[in-house]
Amino acid sequence: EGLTVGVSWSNFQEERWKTDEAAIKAALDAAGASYISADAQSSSGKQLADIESLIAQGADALIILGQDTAAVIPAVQAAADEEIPVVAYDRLIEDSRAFYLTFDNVEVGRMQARAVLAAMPKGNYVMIKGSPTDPNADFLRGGQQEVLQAAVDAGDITIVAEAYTDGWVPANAQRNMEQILTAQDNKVDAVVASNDGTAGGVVAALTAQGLEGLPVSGQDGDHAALNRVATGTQTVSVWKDARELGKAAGEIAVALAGGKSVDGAVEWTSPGGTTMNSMFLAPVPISADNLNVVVDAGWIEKDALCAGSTLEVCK
Amino acid sequence: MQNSAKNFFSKLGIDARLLGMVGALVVLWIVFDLITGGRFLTPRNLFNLSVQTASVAVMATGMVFVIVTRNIDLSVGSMLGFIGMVVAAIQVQVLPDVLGLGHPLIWIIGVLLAISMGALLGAFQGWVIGYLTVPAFIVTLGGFLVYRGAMWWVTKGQTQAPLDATFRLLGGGAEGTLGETLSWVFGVIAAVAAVGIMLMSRRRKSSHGFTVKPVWAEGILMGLAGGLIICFVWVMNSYPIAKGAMKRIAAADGIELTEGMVWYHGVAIPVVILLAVTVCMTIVAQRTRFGRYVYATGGNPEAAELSGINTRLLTVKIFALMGALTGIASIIASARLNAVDVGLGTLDELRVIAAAVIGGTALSGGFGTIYGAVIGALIMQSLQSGMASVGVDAPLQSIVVGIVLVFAVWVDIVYRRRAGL
Amino acid sequence: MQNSAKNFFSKLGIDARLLGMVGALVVLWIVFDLITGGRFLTPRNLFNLSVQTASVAVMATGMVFVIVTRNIDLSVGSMLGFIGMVVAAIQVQVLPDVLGLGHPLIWIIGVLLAISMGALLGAFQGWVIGYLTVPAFIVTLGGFLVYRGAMWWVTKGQTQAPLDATFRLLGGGAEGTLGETLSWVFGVIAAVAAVGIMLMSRRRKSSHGFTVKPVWAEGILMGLAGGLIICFVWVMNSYPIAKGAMKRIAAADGIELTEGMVWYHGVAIPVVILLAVTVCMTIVAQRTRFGRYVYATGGNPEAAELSGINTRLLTVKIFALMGALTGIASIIASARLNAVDVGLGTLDELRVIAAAVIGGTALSGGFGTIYGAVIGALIMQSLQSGMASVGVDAPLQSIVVGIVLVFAVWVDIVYRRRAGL
Amino acid sequence: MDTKTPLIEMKNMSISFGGVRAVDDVSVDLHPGEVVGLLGHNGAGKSTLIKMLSGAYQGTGDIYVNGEKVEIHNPRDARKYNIETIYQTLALADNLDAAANLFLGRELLTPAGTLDDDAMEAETRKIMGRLNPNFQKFSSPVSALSGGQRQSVAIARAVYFNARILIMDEPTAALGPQETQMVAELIQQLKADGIGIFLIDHDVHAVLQLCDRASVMKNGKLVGTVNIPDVTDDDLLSMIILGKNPGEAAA
Amino acid sequence: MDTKTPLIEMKNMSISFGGVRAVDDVSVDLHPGEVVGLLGHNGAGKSTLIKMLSGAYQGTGDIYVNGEKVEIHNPRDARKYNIETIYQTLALADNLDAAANLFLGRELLTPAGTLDDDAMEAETRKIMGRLNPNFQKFSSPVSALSGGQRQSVAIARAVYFNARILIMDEPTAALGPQETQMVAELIQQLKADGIGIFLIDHDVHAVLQLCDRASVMKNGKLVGTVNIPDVTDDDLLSMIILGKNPGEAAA
Ligand SMILES: Nc1ncnc2c1ncn2[C@@H]1O[C@H](COP(=O)(O)OP(=O)(O)OP(=O)(O)O)[C@@H](O)[C@H]1O
Ligand SMILES: Nc1ncnc2c1ncn2[C@@H]1O[C@H](COP(=O)(O)OP(=O)(O)OP(=O)(O)O)[C@@H](O)[C@H]1O
Ligand SMILES: O[C@@H]1[C@@H](O)[C@H](O)OC[C@H]1O
Ligand SMILES: [Mg+2]
Ligand SMILES: [Mg+2]
Repeated sequence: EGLTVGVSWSNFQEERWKTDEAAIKAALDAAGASYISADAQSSSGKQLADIESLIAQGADALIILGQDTAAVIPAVQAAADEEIPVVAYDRLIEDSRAFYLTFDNVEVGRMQARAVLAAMPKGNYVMIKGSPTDPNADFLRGGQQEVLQAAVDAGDITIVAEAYTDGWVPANAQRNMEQILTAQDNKVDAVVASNDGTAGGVVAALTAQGLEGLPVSGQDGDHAALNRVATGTQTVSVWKDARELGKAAGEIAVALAGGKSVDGAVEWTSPGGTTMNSMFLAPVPISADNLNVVVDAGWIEKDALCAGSTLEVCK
Repeated sequence: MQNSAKNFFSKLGIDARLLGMVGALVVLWIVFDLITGGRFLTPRNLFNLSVQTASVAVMATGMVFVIVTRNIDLSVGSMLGFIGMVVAAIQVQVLPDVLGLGHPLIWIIGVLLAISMGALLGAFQGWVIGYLTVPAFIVTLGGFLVYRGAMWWVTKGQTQAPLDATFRLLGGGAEGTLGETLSWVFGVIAAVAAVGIMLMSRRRKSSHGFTVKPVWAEGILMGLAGGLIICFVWVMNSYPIAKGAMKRIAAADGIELTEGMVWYHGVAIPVVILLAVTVCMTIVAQRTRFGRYVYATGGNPEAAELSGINTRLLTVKIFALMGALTGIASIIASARLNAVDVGLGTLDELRVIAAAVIGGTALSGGFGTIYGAVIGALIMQSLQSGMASVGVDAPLQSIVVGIVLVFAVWVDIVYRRRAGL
Repeated sequence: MQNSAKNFFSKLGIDARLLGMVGALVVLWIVFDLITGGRFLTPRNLFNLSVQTASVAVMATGMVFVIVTRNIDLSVGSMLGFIGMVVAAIQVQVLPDVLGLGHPLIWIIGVLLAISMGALLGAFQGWVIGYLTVPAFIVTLGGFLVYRGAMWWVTKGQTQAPLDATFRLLGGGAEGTLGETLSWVFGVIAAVAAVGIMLMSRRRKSSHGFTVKPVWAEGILMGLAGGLIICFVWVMNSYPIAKGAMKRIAAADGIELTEGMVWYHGVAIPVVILLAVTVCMTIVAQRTRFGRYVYATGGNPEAAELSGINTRLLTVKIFALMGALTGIASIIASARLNAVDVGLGTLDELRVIAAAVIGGTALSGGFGTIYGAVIGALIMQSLQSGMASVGVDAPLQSIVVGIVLVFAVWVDIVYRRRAGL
Repeated sequence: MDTKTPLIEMKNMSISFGGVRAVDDVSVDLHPGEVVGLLGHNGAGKSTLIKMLSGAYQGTGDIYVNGEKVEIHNPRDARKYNIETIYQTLALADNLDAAANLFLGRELLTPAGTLDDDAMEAETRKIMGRLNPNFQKFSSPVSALSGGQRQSVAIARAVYFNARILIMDEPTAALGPQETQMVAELIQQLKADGIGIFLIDHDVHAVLQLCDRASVMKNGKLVGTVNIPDVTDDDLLSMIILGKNPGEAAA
Repeated sequence: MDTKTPLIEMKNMSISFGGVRAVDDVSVDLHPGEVVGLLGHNGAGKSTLIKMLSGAYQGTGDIYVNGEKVEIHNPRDARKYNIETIYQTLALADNLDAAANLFLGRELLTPAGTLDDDAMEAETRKIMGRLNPNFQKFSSPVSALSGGQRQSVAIARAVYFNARILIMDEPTAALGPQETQMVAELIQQLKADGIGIFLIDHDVHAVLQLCDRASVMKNGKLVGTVNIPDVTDDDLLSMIILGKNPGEAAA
């Protein structure tokens, strides 16, 4: 019906976003809508300018991956002024006019901690957090704490060290982990790392000490990380099937632009007290037991997953 | 033909560099307009562009002085973020409790705090550079790291929002403009002032018996200056305010909206701020002792010192000025976002430096103009917004910006060499 | 007292700056050792530190030449990332299909590709700087943007891992060292060579009838040089390989592990690379025409050109060298992480510049030493790792690094002024 | 002349660079309307000595202006006492034009407090017309001037502002014969106006012609000061080259 | 002298800066063992003319070396033809010592191909000993030298390397009387060795004493070239100042 949907990305740094984009495009194609986009390169200011420009280009609906939950509100305002619906994609936008579509980041944190805790119910834990400038880092950390709290209180586990990872850069995670291992004399039993990139840095540091194989978490289903899961150096990568999220986003945007309501939408109140329409997709923790999920879903080629692995799925 | 055109422009006394930059800008605009099927050169997009440029352009005017004196300031982006965070935190967490939400003093305190914080931080950096003689590159690289870290500490990384309603107007948006009538008033006054200044300078020159431009040339110039200003106001005044926003404004002001009613934006407040800064900085650069000393010091620091200029104190002043302008830019940037997050200002130092350099400021010191830097900022922003409109992928955008930057400076260098400068 | 110490050192002919830097490093180490309760000055941590420093230090030696000739290279971090990504992608996606997984040619091709890509990209930047005379700041700022963008395109942002097993050794780790015996061999050869060179230079000097240092001074110096090398090897040789890693290695090499067996790391391969680079670059700087021309051009570019030095070509060579070293650094960084993600090398340009400058390279050109840059990198890395050990949060770390950077340069400036340099 | 208080007295001036004494315990003085030549081989310390007076270097020793002890820490202090200097390196801002250089640090202002460029250019035309009639490049930056043209600008700058004490460090080194002659005339005229001048010049004949007294330095030390009417050019040369004082010290 | 092929012929040389002709259709020549003076007021175009020969500037016109037309695009080309230049601005690398500057671009190497700093220092001591016996600062960077000391280094550099054509742009401007005398002797000796010298000097007496011919420029144009034995100092001065050719052109 000739609708145009504008997508504003916060950045393309992480591996996953290209997949999200493809899924959104496919959903829009299927609905006969066209896709325009812009990338804010991690800057809230640029994101606002991007959205202004998307509106100027005649977008009928917007999908926004917010760089920052609050700083993106003027953009929602501008869209509302033009009576254009907004989908808050993956990250929360604290504005009741937006439709919130996400994998719950706190839940991701919980899943990470759960998998690690299952693999190592007692011992010394290290928490490798995300970028201090990304609010998701603290959401994740919060979810992780929820799960670990009981074990901490029971004295089963001790969090011996934690560190932010500047810019989510794996090399920084590696250096931090090396220093922590030195300080703890290698007396570390598990590492809760907040995404796959940082997990890669952690595993490199562990390998140098022959500690590869300790429980390590991650998220995003990065191919390299899935391969680590297959070869036993990473315990879990919480997989947020970006294709599902993207598909849903495309469909919801088209529906909202057409003034229709969204099936399966629920009313949800954010921690900040904003009530908004929302939809949550379930992330899937991928571990050695369910690697077939990612292969079956066509997320990764078996070759890439299995390089160097002796697991059953790989035979 | 070519020669006579050259002759024409040289009679007009228009700097060929200015001409070249404006030419580049126009070409850029036309290209984007063609690619986007006429969506680029609309009042709406030009309005957006003007607002988007404001924050960086304000800082770029200060960066001209910094670079002219052979210094550099890598800290402006971080400083912008830090100031923004402090001012926002005070606005959100402290002042409403003390003064009451929406108290008219809040925005005034915010503005004064931003500017004075900037001036102070800048002055301190300038002191380390001028008096302790640590190179500006190092001092401001240090500042870059310190402010970014400090910004996080102010609120432990928490985004501060929403800002005071009046403060927010300084960032533009549907409410943050002069409105139609005031915009016309502003335009007419500015046009008359521009023509008046040109007339006065002509009179003074001829009173010293120097040759002046032919009357026709002066006439064309005056017409151009006045015309451009009026034209700009006219474009801004033909961008209607969106329905939703009209409802909001009408509700807030208690006005009854009727069916066919249309309001127009007019000139955005951040743009008015930018223009005021540009005029002031131009006067400082060209017509004051301070400005003269800036250029002299850039040309030959030792000679300036031996001529009795206190180049150390001058450095402090230049960086304090840069800081104050960063404070102003911080106000615009945060007000526009109605929030301050820890990423505010990221990479702005590069945008600001690039704007100044594309605008013809020489990194080797001694040369640079304020209007050049502003046009440089406009070119950079047009390029970015244009590519966003066209839907160029971000990594490709950064490649294009990188190439254009180098190319623009190269063209400038070739031009200068030809002109024997 | 003070005077006689001064006299002692001046007789030794040790540069007081070097002394100062080493002093600062030692103080830093001791402080961190005290705070961490003796965990900082352990063979293990010193081994880590040496490996963590390697990549940045390799680039810092090249940055000395760049800065000495009054240029700057802001692109090294992005270039490191870009090269790393290309080499990793080829290693992960192309070569195993062509040659077979783990083929011995893979790492060789990877290494050659990294170095030659770096040299080529660097040479191109150098050509734009030298021949098109666009300032290095702009060209490399453009490069910074372009490489970061291009890096993303190589794999559309996908992290490349794991790397070739042999290639990985170049990044250190339990396997990537010389091992005990080879480390001793390396140490003895290096110590003998150092003493030999000092002897030869003494002989040459006296054959021209110049005054040489007193025999006792020369003796102390030789003892120091040889002793330090042996001492370093000894420390690296007292860091045992962790049990788990021993098992892995034993399994891979088909060795039977017995109960009380202990293996030691020895000198890490990236550190051997760094030392080789340092020695080569020092020779280039001090004993070759190329090095002489670098310093001459830095002192007075016009004079160098008028003396028949092809300063343009020289610029191309300097940036090509910087690029090749960036290629080497990229190998170390990616091999060490055993992966390349789009964030690799982020902010490395600042670390590298800071290392060179802390190491005494003057941004105004003409002065700088290779060993200074390496020690500068070690100081920066000690600071960062030390803070990470102590558990300082990242934002506070950046504040401390910013302050220390400015402070270190300031101390250097005060020192130089005192010494009348 | 010796009975009046001198315009300038420099007593026991010394300065070292990295351990080497560039100027070593030198005392000289200067009276109103007097030209004192400073002579010496290359590297004797002449420029360094006068830079301590002009505020460019800080050494030790006492400086008296009109009999009063003064502290000169920087060029601004020197200007306060109306000490003007023509530096051997000229010290011009290469990117500015002749007028801006001439008035640097002492710009003419309009009543509104802004720069009066037109007035400055008009004045510059007048002054340069007297000093170097060939000079026409008023709107070029001084980087586009020849060595001699630059020197003319530097001279004009020093003499325009009612200096009471003028320091000239090889002012005619780059000047052509005609321009040199004009500077000689200028010196005579300034002398007549009661200005005291330190003149550094390698040309012994010029010194004999223009100076009242001459101080000779060698290796940073003062060889001696002589009254010009009492010496021949050979006397001066032997002082410069051999460092021998003919015994006719005047001060 | 005129019968042999000249060492250098520059024909119809011109160059402009931003529209202004700094050198306008000037032709000069130089024979082996000959010293040709270049005279003219400040800004006449002398330095600019010789910079076209030394490769620092590119102008128009033809240059012949030993009768063969050559292209000189940069200082390296000039060195190829054994043209050495002492620039008015000296062109020294301030951060290097005298020896490094003297051998800059032509370093002595050890058999292993590395710099032989010791040999270079030893040579430098010899050369400077002849040119400026007072000079002792061998291990300081030249930035720490006085104006005249720097000039000595620049002169030493130009004459040490078997130049066949030597260009000297005001070589003695900053030199003391003794050092100036030594340069004069040096010129005589180089002349005797068959080297051709272009000498720019403002001192008409020095020109009369040292040169065989003199070419005078005014406002970028050649006024004329005269044989020194045929003219008086007044003739030269009137050529310089008034731009009048006495009619005795030699070339
Ligand atoms: N790089 C340049 N750019 C512009 N103009 C220049 C440049 N170099 C020289 N000129 C101009 O060319 C003319 C000739 O200058 P040149 O230096 O050759 O004079 P000169 O005869 O050597 O004078 P002097 O005796 O003062 O050294 C002058 O008018 C000068 O202003
Ligand atoms: N900034 C400096 N640093 C170190 N040494 C210096 C410095 N300035 C001058 N000198 C040294 O001080 C001594 C005196 O130099 P000065 O310039 O005063 O000599 P001068 O008498 O003016 O010589 P000239 O006739 O060559 O100009 C010289 O040996 C010189 O090397
Ligand atoms: O998926 C993660 C995203 O949620 C976070 O914001 O940035 C890092 C990514 O790995
Ligand atoms: Mg001197
Ligand atoms: Mg000249």
